[in-house]
Amino acid sequence: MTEKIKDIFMKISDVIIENKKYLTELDSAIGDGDHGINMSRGFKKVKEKLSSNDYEKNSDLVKTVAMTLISTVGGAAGPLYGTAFLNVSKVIPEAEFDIDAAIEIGESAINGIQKRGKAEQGEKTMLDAIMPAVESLRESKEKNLELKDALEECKKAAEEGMKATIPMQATKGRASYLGERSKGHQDPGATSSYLIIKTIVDEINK
Amino acid sequence: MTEKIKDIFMKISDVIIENKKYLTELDSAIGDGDHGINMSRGFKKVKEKLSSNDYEKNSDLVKTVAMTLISTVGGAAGPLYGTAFLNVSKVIPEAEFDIDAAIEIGESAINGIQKRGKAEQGEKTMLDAIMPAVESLRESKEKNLELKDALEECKKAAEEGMKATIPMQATKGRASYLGERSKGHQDPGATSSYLIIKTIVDEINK
Amino acid sequence: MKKKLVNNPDHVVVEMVEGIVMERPEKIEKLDDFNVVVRKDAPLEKVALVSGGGSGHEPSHAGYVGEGMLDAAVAGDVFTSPTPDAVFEAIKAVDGGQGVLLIVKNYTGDIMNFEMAADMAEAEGIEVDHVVVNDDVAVEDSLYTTGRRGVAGTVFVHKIAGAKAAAGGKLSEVKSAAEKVIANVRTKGMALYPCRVPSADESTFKLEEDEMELGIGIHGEPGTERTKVKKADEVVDDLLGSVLSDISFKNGDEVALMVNGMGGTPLMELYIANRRAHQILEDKGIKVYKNFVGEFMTSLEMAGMSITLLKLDKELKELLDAPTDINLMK
Amino acid sequence: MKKKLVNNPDHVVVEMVEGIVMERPEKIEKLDDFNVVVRKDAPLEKVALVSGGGSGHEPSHAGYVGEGMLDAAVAGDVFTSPTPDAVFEAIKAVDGGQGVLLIVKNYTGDIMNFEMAADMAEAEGIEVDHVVVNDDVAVEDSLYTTGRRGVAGTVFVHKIAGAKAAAGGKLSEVKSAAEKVIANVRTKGMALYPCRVPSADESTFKLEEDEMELGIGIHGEPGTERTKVKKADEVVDDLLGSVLSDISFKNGDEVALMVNGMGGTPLMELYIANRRAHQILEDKGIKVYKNFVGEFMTSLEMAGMSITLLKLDKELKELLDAPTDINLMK
Ligand SMILES: Nc1ncnc2c1ncn2[C@@H]1O[C@H](COP(=O)(O)OP(=O)(O)O)[C@@H](O)[C@H]1O
Ligand SMILES: Nc1ncnc2c1ncn2[C@@H]1O[C@H](COP(=O)(O)OP(=O)(O)O)[C@@H](O)[C@H]1O
Ligand SMILES: [Mg+2]
Ligand SMILES: [Mg+2]
Ligand SMILES: [Mg+2]
Ligand SMILES: [Mg+2]
Repeated sequence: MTEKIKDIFMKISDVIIENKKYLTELDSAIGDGDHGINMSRGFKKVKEKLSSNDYEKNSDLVKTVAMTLISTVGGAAGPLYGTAFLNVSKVIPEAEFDIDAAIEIGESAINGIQKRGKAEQGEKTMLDAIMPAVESLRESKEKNLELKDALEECKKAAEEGMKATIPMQATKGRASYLGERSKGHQDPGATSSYLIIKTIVDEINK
Repeated sequence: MTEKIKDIFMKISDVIIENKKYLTELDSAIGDGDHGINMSRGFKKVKEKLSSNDYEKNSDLVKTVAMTLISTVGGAAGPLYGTAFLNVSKVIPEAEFDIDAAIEIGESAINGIQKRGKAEQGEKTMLDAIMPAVESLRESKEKNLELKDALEECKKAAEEGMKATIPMQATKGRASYLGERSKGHQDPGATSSYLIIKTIVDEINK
Repeated sequence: MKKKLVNNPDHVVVEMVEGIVMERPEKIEKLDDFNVVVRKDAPLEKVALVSGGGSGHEPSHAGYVGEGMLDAAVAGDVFTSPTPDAVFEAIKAVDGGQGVLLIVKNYTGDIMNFEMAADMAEAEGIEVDHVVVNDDVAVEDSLYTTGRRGVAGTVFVHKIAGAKAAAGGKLSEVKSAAEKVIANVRTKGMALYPCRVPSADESTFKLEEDEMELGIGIHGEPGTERTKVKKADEVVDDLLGSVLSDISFKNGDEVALMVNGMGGTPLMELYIANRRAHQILEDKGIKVYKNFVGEFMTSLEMAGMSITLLKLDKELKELLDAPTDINLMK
Repeated sequence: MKKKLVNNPDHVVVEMVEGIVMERPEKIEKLDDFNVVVRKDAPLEKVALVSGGGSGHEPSHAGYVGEGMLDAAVAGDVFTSPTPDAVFEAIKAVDGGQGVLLIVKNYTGDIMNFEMAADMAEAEGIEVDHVVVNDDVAVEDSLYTTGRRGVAGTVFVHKIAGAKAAAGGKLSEVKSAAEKVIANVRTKGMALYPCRVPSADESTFKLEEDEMELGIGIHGEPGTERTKVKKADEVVDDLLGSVLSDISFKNGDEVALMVNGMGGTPLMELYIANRRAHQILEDKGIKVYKNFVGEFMTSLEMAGMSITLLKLDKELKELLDAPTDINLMK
């Protein structure tokens, strides 16, 4: 299964690198215009690391991703995504993957982000894409949906969450310096989070 | 006669102040863009001084002009014009004014400028307007021209001298730093000298 | 796209750090593989001070590494906080067993990265504490922001905490001194022209030829208010006015006054501003104990300035006057 | 028309000088009615040093008035040499009976105005001598120019002649030390962006968005060569190359290296240039004895830099290291 996980992270890296300019533009409007630059610097390094190493365990691979992001991204996104993946590395199953695993992964990521950033939903951050996505997984579990369908629902929820950041006023991160002026712009971190969730879902379901 | 001399210097001051921008632009092309600023600062002060004082002797009045320029113009033009007028103050007649007096005034001015600046004709400086003007006076004297006509000729010679600086390569002053690139521009100091000579002539002949 | 004297935009930080170390090779050195500048004689038997942040604020922070100020400075990418591993390396390099104080400017990224480094260091048994500088009065400190930014006032924290550490203060004492500065220092900045990050094509904001921006930060981010360009004295009235109304001053108080250029401002303009600042303070009976005019915390080539007041007491005066290697803060 | 932080363009110099004196009121003062900054403890029983020139080059020259450097600095209008009466007042204020040395940059205007002041002082029985600094290698020193300009190298003359005077040197000895510096110091400058004189509407020259100017002076005057913008390392290769080919250096020689910002250049770029300068000198076996990176002789907000080398011997090293009040030159 590590091969599959590796493929997913290689794909995530490509998507982030492709969206460097887009993410940077979003960050220019309400931040300091470096989110795409920071993220693609980090995921370039992730690609490099993953291509030149073999991993026996999923946990080792994800931990490598986390440590690489922590040591190359910088800014706010580096510690947030880094800690998220570090937490994920502790719960990712080595063998089969089911909706319970998906929920546990999502929750551990959220815990990591909240531990570092102390934000809640609604503050115009990456959490506004991630938290609805994980909530949707829990609902799908209650409804006994197929994993495939649950993941599609999860992706949709992430996208809606990302879009819901547009009217929000930021109260965390650099965008909060703008006060009211932060309204009307989509949050760059919520956007990169959506792109990551979307890629994971598409890779698993393809 | 001091009233007349005073009028002439008031008029010179006005002309220099009016041409502040023009002289500065010329100096921007081949110098440091301050000739008009410096000269009009000095002549503003000259106006102030002359309006608030009465002078019994021409020499006192011209000496005041000289000292005022020395202590307010700065740069290259301050000491040059200052010393020129200081020399002039020593030879200016108190009573009648004829072509001999005009020549002596011109020569004393040139001596002052050369004592300070050690330049010759053809180096693209104020001397290139003044020296031909004085030379023309000497020629007019030989030709026994009327003073009025001699002064008109003098003015013409100054103008031609000023224009003749355009193709010259500067070898004195700031413009010399430009080497070949100083060619094609009219010298600001030659231009202010022409304006002064022109004003003197127009005032006397009017 | 504004012209710059650089080689490759991706290498500006490492090349700059190398150039900084070459200026004072007998005093400071660069850690291999990290954009970290440390005192050559570190670790010392005293509390060590580590600061840092995004690059582009030079001389902050590497310029303050030396006797009586910082022991290490960590340089992140331009306007991007450094990563925890770099901060961790800095901590390890300067820790002399008496503990390490991290001086962090109040940005989400900086705080998180420095905190992670502190966690890593603590895991290795190093005693680490940190202070957060938030002197920018332009940003409202409320529930609805991440609080005030850390700007030029940070340099006073470096100086005073550095002096306390050099005098043999314990980690808790050095931290208290730093916090006393933080409680008493306020800054506000403005810009006439923005700056361009070397790897970006354009500057992060634009100003018309008759506009200026008040309440600016140090990351090329837009400020809080855009107005027509005013006279220098009026600009100082605004900046110093905001600073003075944020913290209570009374007749007879003594202050350190910093008139800080943002990188592209000629000294002439800073001194014209300095003159006005003195006039205002004199009117209020506030005494300028020490005055710093120049570039201390810049924003690349941004044209503009910030004004900082640090309210002093006996202890702060002594520490401000304490000897240091760093000429800028003598 | 470039924005500026000023009040009235006609008052920039006097307001600036007032602001400068307010920064160090215990050390320096302004003469009434003149833009002259003098040491507060002047006249002293030693040879006095007076320099000056047009304004716009801050910290030159008022920033160098202090123990171990200048006794007085005369500030002319922006980029315009001061008038003889102001220089004369400065001479009178600092003459302590041991004679006065004038340090003049090689511009027609400066030389004439300082010479006239010297004449006035001599007429009052004050012993005055002068030296002319001409370190700018961009200008050919030939019959067809007024000779090389005096630029950033002047600061080394201030430092070394100042140290000699402080050590009790006689006027002739102080002059010899100054002349030794002048014989051994060379500079070349460049600009990416020009500057605007406050009282002028436009900058004195224009550059396209892909052009730079080499061989620039410090008065906003155009340089000797216009080229496409190059990488920082290539620019340094050109500047330092011209300097190195103008004066003979051999393996083992020691130098003071100054990387001087023109006013609008971020420190980041100066340090990137400093790195390259060190590489070149190391390749040639020339040792950097002392390195100065920052703003020493500016041209308002011009963006660009100059590189200065001063070839040192034992005497010059000692005088360069001698104590001074002036933090910039410590
Ligand atoms: N406290 C926080 N919790 C969660 N996410 C945050 C927090 N602060 C900022 N972010 C996210 O980080 C993104 C900005 O990342 P980035 O631009 O890389 O860092 P920086 O703001 O340091 O330049 C924001 O768009 C937001 O989604
Ligand atoms: N040595 C000299 N002899 C005569 N005139 C000179 C000399 N040097 C400069 N000038 C004149 O001075 C003018 C420049 O004056 P100005 O701009 O006021 O001074 P600065 O060059 O110091 O800025 C030149 O255009 C030239 O005519
Ligand atoms: Mg950002
Ligand atoms: Mg001029
Ligand atoms: Mg950032
Ligand atoms: Mg001039």
